[in-house]
Amino acid sequence: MITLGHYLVLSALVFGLGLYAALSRRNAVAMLMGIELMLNAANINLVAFNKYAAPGAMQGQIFALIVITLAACEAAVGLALILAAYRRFETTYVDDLHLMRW
Amino acid sequence: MPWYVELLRAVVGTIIIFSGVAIVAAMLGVLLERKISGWIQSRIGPTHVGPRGVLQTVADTIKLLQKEHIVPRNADAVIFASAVVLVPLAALLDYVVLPFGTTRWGPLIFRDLNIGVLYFAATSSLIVLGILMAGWGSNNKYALLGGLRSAAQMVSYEIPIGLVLITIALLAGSLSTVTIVTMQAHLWFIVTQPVAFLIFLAAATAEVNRAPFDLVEAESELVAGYFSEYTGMRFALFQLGEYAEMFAMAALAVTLFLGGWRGPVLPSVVWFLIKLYALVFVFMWVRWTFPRFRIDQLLNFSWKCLIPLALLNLVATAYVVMVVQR
Amino acid sequence: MLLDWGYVAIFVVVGAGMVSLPFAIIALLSPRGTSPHKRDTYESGMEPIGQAWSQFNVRYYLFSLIFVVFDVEIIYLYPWAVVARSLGASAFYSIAAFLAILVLGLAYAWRKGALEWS
Amino acid sequence: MTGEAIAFYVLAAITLSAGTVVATSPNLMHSAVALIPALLGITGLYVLLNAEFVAGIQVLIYAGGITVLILFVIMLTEGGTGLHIRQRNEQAAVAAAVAAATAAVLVAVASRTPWAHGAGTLPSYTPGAIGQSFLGPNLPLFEGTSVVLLVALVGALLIARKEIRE
Repeated sequence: MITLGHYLVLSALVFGLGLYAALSRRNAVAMLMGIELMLNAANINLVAFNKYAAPGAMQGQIFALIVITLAACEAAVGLALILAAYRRFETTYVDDLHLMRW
Repeated sequence: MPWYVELLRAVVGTIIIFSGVAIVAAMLGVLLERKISGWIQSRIGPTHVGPRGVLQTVADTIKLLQKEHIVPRNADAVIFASAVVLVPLAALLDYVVLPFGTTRWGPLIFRDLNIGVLYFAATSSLIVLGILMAGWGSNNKYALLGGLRSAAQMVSYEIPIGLVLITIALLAGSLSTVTIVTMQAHLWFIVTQPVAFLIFLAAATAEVNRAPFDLVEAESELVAGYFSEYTGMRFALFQLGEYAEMFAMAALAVTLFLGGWRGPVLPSVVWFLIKLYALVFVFMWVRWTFPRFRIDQLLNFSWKCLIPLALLNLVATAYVVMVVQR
Repeated sequence: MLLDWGYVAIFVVVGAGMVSLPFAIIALLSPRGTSPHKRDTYESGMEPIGQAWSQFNVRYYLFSLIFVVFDVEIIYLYPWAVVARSLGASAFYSIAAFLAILVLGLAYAWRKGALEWS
Repeated sequence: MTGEAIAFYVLAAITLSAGTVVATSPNLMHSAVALIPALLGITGLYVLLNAEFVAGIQVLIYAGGITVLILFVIMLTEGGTGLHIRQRNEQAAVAAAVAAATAAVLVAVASRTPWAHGAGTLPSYTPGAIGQSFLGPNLPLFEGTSVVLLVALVGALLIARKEIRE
């Protein structure tokens, strides 16, 4: 029998992977992928709570939709920033991008 | 039903759909393509294998099966190999929600999913990934450029297709393909939505990378586009993916606009196939009628023509459905 | 409902198997050439110069960026479309406002020339 | 084991193994490609949780949209040339510890808390229920997202375009 706990544990593991990627990667795009994994982990939680804790309401799924929307916005803007930084500094490695102004 | 009966049904259904698409769409499609091209250009087309050359694609497949398959030295082997599975699989996944006909026990469909047309849009968007992976994995300039062009083109034309799907869902009040066909019992949606039909046809032609939107595999510029480096059976699998996607798009157009399997006298499956092949013929006809677009014209056509038109059409439809008819 | 998706899962698994089936056949049938040039990258007979993995036009990114934003807008229309019939005029105006903002985005991109290729 | 349990464990295995590749692969392109099975595995989990609509959106937006963006940007920037560059920073060990600790705390909380089971049943047709909710009580949210998207589009275009013109 699969319970809410199973999903929460899985989501915690995915979150850990995402956190590791976001913290340990040097490449900005790879960090962004880590963040996407973390957002997905949160979404698993939202949808799982929707099914098990509040089946009558659709709030969990709706919130998951909003998170997906924001993830898309974040990816679009974040990647545009990465691209802009790359075109100026010729690198996407964040520890090379340590100057606030050029 | 016990679970093993369901499992057996699912497996048998899958095998039928896969071999059906491989034969009806890919093999027959290639043959038709060559015969119709020949006819339009006052040629004869293939004649040698079998009576009037009908076995030509069978022979071609057997030939391709015997070819060596080569992974270029510089290619990224993992991505190179996974792309070739992803593209045909994603194209064939579309067929889950396409109703082919109706029987006494209900519509002839692999599975009538609740989110029908959304499922179709989602699975066909996976093809873009396969194409990008193929283009990148080959590490070949032609392939990479072809893959990139293809991806930019396919994502641009996904938007008008999505808008058309929503317009139809609005009319039918459902995303399920079977319900959409049922709602056309009295009037095909092509009558009420001619603009949407034309937008869908144009966008579908572009989405499957066919002429006049075929600059992705413009032979004179890019060899075979993203699958230049693929040999033998892998090449055949990409072809299978392309033809499967083209037939899926045509079948979706039949389902959305031409009343699906509906028609008098003849059995429903026959009607479905007639409509399907009529649309496929249109695709092939268009190929030899219009010159190829340039990439800027191609993207402009989607963003500056099809999308505003589709939006306008959607708002007008919504106005009629939600304000006038109430 | 889960049964439907069970079918889809079987479709994916069996389908992946069927797509991979030709590979088993070619493993048995296909010839093995030994020419060293066999695995060269194809470039119409020329020796390839440099890697293909180099940079290309940023336009491709711009278009996919606009695509993602529009794609997200569109997903909100699916749930609206299935209930629209049961809702009245007020729902029409709220969706019209939603679409107007979408059009604003398109107009901005158009105006700023993000939809030009040159 | 029931079918649901089998499906859950298979999907969890796909998600976690692909996620591990995303987080650790030294080849950026492999990370990005591994994101696809990870996202599809999560899609399967949504289906198991009776959220078919969210599942469809997940494929359409994440797999078909965001991943394409990420692939484009990798190809536009380092691409294959990034293969021989060190991908982990000096804090990798600390990062691993932090991530492991966070995950451990979350797992402990998740498995020890006696979660309450809510009453009621899921609506059988989720797209309809979501639509009702978006045009009913959640209308501000619905209109708000379109504003957020507009802002994101304008911002992203400004950032990306500015560099081109120079």
